[in-house]
Amino acid sequence: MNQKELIEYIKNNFKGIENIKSIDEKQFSITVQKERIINILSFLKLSNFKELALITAVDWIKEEKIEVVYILFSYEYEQQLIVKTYIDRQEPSIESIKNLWEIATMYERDVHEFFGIDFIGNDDKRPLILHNWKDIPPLRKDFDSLKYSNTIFGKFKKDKE
Amino acid sequence: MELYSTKKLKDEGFEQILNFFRKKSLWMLHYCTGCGAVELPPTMTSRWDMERFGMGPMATPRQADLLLITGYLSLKSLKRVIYTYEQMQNPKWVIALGSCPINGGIYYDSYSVINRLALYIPVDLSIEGCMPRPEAIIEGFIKLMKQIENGEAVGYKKYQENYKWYKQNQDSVLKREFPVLSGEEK
Amino acid sequence: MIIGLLFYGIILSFLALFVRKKYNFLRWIIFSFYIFLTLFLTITIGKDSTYFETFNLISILNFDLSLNFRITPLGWLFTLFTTLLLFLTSIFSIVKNKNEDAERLINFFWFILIISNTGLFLADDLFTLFIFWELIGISSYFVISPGWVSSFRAVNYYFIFSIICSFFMFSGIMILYEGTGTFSIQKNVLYFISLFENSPLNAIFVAISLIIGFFVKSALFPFHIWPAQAHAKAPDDFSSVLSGIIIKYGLYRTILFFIPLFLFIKEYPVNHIMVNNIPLFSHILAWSGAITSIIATFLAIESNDMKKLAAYSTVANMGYITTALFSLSSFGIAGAIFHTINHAIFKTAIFLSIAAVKYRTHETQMHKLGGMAYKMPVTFLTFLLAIISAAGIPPLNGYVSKWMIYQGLLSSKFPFLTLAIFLSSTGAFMYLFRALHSIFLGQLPEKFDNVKEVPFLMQIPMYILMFLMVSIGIFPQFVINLINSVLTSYNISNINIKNSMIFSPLSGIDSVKVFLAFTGSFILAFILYLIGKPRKHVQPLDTYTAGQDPADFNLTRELYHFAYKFYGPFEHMFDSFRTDTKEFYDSIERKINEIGGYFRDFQSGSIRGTIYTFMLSFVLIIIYWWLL
Amino acid sequence: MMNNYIVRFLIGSLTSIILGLLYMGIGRKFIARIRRCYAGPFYQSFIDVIKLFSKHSISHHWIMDFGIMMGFSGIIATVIFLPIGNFYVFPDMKGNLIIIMYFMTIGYLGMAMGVSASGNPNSPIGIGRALALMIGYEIPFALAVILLIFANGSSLLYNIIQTQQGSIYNWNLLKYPFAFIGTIIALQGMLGEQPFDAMIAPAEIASGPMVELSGKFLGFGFLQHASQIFLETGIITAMFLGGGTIIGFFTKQLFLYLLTLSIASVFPRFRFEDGVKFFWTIPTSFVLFQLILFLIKR
Amino acid sequence: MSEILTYLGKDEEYEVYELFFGPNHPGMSGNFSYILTVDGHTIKKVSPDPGLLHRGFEKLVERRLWLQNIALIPRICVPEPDINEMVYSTAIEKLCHIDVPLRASYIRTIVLEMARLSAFLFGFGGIGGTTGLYTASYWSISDRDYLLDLFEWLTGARVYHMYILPGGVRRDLPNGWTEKLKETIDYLQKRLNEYDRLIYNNPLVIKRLKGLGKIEKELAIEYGITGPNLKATGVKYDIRKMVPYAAYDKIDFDIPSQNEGDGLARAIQRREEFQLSLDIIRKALKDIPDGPVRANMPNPLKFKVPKGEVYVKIESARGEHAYYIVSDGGDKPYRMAVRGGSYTAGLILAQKVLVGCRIEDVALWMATMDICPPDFDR
Repeated sequence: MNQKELIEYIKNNFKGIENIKSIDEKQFSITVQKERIINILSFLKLSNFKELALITAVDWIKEEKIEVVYILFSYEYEQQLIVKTYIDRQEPSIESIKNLWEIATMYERDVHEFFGIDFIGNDDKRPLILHNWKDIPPLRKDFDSLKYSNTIFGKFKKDKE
Repeated sequence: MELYSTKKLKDEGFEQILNFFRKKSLWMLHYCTGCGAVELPPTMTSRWDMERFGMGPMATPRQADLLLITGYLSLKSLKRVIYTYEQMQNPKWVIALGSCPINGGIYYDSYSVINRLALYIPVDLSIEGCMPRPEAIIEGFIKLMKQIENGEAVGYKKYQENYKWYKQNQDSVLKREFPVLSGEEK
Repeated sequence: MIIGLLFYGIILSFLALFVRKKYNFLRWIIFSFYIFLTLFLTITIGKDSTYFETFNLISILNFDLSLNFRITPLGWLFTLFTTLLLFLTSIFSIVKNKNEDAERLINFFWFILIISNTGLFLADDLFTLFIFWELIGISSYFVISPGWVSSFRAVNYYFIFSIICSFFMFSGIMILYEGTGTFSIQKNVLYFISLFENSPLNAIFVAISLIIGFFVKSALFPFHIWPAQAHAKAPDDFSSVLSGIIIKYGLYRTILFFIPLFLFIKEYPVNHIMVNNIPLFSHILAWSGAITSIIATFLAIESNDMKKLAAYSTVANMGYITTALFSLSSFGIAGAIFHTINHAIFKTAIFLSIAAVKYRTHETQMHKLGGMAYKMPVTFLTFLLAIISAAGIPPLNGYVSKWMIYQGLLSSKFPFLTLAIFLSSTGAFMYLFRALHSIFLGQLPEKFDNVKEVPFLMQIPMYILMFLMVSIGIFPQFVINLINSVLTSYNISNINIKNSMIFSPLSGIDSVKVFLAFTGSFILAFILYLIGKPRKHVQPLDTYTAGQDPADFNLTRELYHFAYKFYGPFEHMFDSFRTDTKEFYDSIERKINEIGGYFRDFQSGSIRGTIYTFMLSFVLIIIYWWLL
Repeated sequence: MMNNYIVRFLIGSLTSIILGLLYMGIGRKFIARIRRCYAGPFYQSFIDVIKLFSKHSISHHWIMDFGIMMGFSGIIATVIFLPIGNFYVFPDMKGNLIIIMYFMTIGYLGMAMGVSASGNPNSPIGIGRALALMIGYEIPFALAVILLIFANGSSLLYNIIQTQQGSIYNWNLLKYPFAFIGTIIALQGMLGEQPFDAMIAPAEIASGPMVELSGKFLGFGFLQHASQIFLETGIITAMFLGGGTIIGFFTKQLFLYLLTLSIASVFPRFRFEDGVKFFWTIPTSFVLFQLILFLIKR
Repeated sequence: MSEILTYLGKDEEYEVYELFFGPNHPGMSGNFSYILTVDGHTIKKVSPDPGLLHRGFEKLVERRLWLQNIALIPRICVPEPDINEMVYSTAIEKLCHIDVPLRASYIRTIVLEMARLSAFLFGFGGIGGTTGLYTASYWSISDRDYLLDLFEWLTGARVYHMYILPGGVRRDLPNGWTEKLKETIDYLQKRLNEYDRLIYNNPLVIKRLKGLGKIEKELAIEYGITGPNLKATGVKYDIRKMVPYAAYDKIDFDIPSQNEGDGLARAIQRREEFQLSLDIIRKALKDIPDGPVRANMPNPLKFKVPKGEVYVKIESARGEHAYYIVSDGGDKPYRMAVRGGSYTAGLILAQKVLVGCRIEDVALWMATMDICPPDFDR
């Protein structure tokens, strides 16, 4: 199946896709409702999109939304697929997909740490990367890295030696 | 805040003689704290052959004399570095490689990377560059050896002398209890 | 005098029965006193005396049944060291058993055992020997199993083996008696030798029935499993007696019967199959010792229970001793006897220190312990010296005897036996170090933070044992001179010893110089230690954790102690072999259980059942004798 | 008399330490050439040791201090029984092989005890591996020892050396070549060089037993290793290469050590149980073959 | 789920102990840590503790101009930095629809393959260093320096080159560089035989690597394992071939693959890919056309990228190295997510595969998997 056929196939077999868009000849993206995310991902996994390459998020601060992105890949069709969904920014939460892909546990833990997204069903919320983090998650757009750095590390401007 | 003591701490007398042996047998800790570590294997192996100066990598902090901070230090690493440094035995020295431990370098605005290492542990020598070439590293080592011979490389004594000051600085970044940006200032 | 001592002992033991439980320690003080008396008498009589005593039990017609005692150099030597060790153990037990709610009857049996010990070694005739032998068998049975179920299975092993052993021994003795008409050991041994010339078939039967008892009692392959079961379950202080002394009885008897026999055959090898200048039978026995030592070594490496480990170590040592003994060279025999004594000393030390640890922690699984040395330094030192001695490392006592064993084996050209001993000796180092590390070193678990050193009275035997190990190691001549007199009594050429210098056909060692070499080196090390910059004491968890702060990971000391499966992959090398052996023993166990089942039907009370079984077998033996 | 012994003792122990350190330095230069570099001066090991003794150190318990001193003194005490050229510390015990084999273990025991007391699990893992490997290489080595004792009728190294005097054809190396091969492989294990360096394997257990040693304790470890090199190469020199006078003896020792290093530099390490298996198969069968040959011939 | 897989019962707690494998551990490549729960010599549970190299790249790039970031991103992956520049540049080119001159594509190919070679040489050294075959690491790391010298000549830096820019490469190949490269390639080809003798034909290396951390094909795909590690399990997938970038579609080459999926297969796979890289460089040098090396680009300070998002991946020595880049049409990236080649292998697969392995296998497993902590610490 080439990309066109594949898009047709997905459109025909899965209801509730908001938007499907080709990025280049080997890559396309799907936008779905938050509630449909597990359905679409399990559907895609069954349709040979076996590799979960990445889970990440984008903080759209103006739209007051956080976009959760799942990047899949199929070795059969050699197609990269970006599955997107939008969730509320104030209380971000989404269903965990750790039962679909075991590796999602770690990705979700990672995204939870950096965006504060609550993955329902994934209880592993121990900090993974950051040390003693008390502020808002660092990859949120309203987090000012330079100010943070100056406040905490730049306190001792004067050379004491 | 405790004041930083600037007492004169030069090695004298018999220690000077021992320093001759110390400088000729610097064992560094095998710890890659940052990206500068990628230039250490060439320095250690055949081309630059650090062993000519009696230097060699050592497995644990107990055995090592020299702690190399190879580049930037994230906060999480800083904690490990301090723990490691305290496990090392006197006399011990610290060399900071690259620009990042001096002022944060390219990561000056990163929320995770410390800007100035000398606030947390005493640095005997900094080798600038991003990243320092093996020649620069060896040059730095030779400089440190000279300092040791002259009894000037006394960072570990400074650390003992100003332990409270260092500890305060360390705690202020490692053990904060409030958010940095919106939280209450201490 | 000996009879008086025995009577006195019996009276004391009955007296002890009436001591109230509250004054339990009093009983042990009486014991200690009694043993001390025995020791004192043994020393005063002296090894060279031709002391003889007889006590007539019954005399019907011309059939005299009397208890005869005679001091022989071998018996005296064995009495000396066993009594000494019993004395030390009993001192240890005074405190240890203070709060033990052991039955009075068990103490009684223990006392019987102590009395029989003297009787056994000083017995002059087979009847006396057998009487005391059985007394020891029964009393130790009751001591090992003081009424609780967990040790019952273990003790069954021991007891079944004992019965088998007695059965054969008795039949052997009876055949000899038939020939000589007397129970006197000397005459019977001579008859035994001549029997080999006259009717070899009969002689071989006697030999087998006498030797099987030795195999069982001394836990030689394939009977090497019972000590691990019995020792592990026996009371801790009794384990040391079991391991240090009781296991030696078989050896004593074997020396009594077989060494003269084999030496005779060695001298006049006509009509006998000889291998490497020693009789084939002796050669087989030596090999069984070697095999035992190897198998027991590997079993010890695997065991995780410290008492089991020590028990297997005992078996392995019995293996060396057997091998050395049946190499039939003067160094071999002397080394075997010397090692018997040394083994008794260091094994008592090992078991006493284990008992001390268990007294404080109530734990025998090694991986659950750790760091005891920091809390119990005296116990640790005892154990350390004992394992140095056990591994045959200079300058402690174990090495002199092991060296003599090697000289014996090498001088009579046994390459593979020597190799087997080398292998098991290195293996001994492996498992002993493992025990040292797991129990005494490494990290001290939090739950044992309040452990203290054992009371001083318990430390006294440890000090004495340490002193013995060191002093025999430096001045072995005192023991070797005693052994020389044993050798003389068997017409074996003596060990050439001049002061502390022992000369063997291959080389010579001077143990004082060996000690001095070590001391000198230690002084050198100490000087260097003083020259170096001072050291700082740090907390146990302030170790190399690859830079991670242990507090971040809730690391407890318990979780930082490596002791379980210490040699895991090494043990896995023998997996296939192990499963085969296990199946073999499981099938034997099933058989034994089956047989035991019949007797259980025969009598409901299980302990009594076994005793009746024993009586039945006794009757059977007598019938068998009549039929013969 | 006593003074005489003290002087002899010092000569023996110091020679072993100094020469051992020298061999280490030369060995480092040698191995560096294989790796296409230069390494430090040949006296580097001396500097290292002095530096280590000039450093502060930590100890977790007095047992650690005691054990490490005991380890060092064990090896030194063993060296005392070794012929150093034709010099013997104790003229009436000229290199008793069995004493040497047993005395060596006290060095291991002391070291093992000391590092176990540090409470770091890496140390006992390393020690466990070392002991398991020990039971491996002891077999071929013990067989070779047995062979030579049989052949010479004496367990003194002195006598073994004496029978090899005269010409190179008298050397046991030529008389018992297979035994020599087996023993050389065992030497590889005794010195703890690759492929049998599982006990210190830095990449696995962070230098194993040495993990908690600092300052003078590591210095002791260094000295112990130096004497061990001297001791073990010395034993094999005496056993197979005909001993020799001072210079010859030392040259042969150095040759053996460099041989070991050159083998070490082209092999990775065995897992320790594989190492044991290897010892029990290939070197053992070499020596066993020689022994059987000898027994048949006799 | 991996937590459940390796759950330890209460009664087992006495039998295990913890071992800290890293960060300052000689067997650890980089600043990373595994906390091993070990039963005897066998690992029962592995918990990774990453983050020690975290610099917050994903935040930092949002604060810098599109082209400024070129200086920052090579630092994401230290042993093979060029891939970052390549991914980033490709992403920008895709978003802006810039056509890269053919010569620039070829130069990129050469540079990337050189970077791969140097990463593989590091890998050889890794196998040497973790198994105690130090000679191998001495040799391979000094051989790597020949490549670094060429890089220095070409770009002015040994490690961080910042050579591949959006629209092409920074400068043309200097005079004489190509000849020197050919010489170096021939030299490395010759050395490869030595490495074969020292490492790949060494019976002990084979003994250690055989059966080490075996990964099945399905598991590898499920766990997102890519690159040489995936090819070693038998999946013949290479991004250079299937989703070509740079000039790979113009060069003819075959993808090697193994079937066993164990440590030995991975090591041999890397050795084969080393050979492949040498061949690709040779072919690229033969075919390289003349022409400009950079497309016309606007002023970097005013450079804006149209709105859109793209996921760009390339084949690194450790597998799929990819960025997910989102642009809101501004002068700075709006969001950049990094997917390092060894993220899944180091953080997730390790928890599964290392259970049941031995302590001595951890470092070697990491060396054969080529786990690079900056990949997942970012």
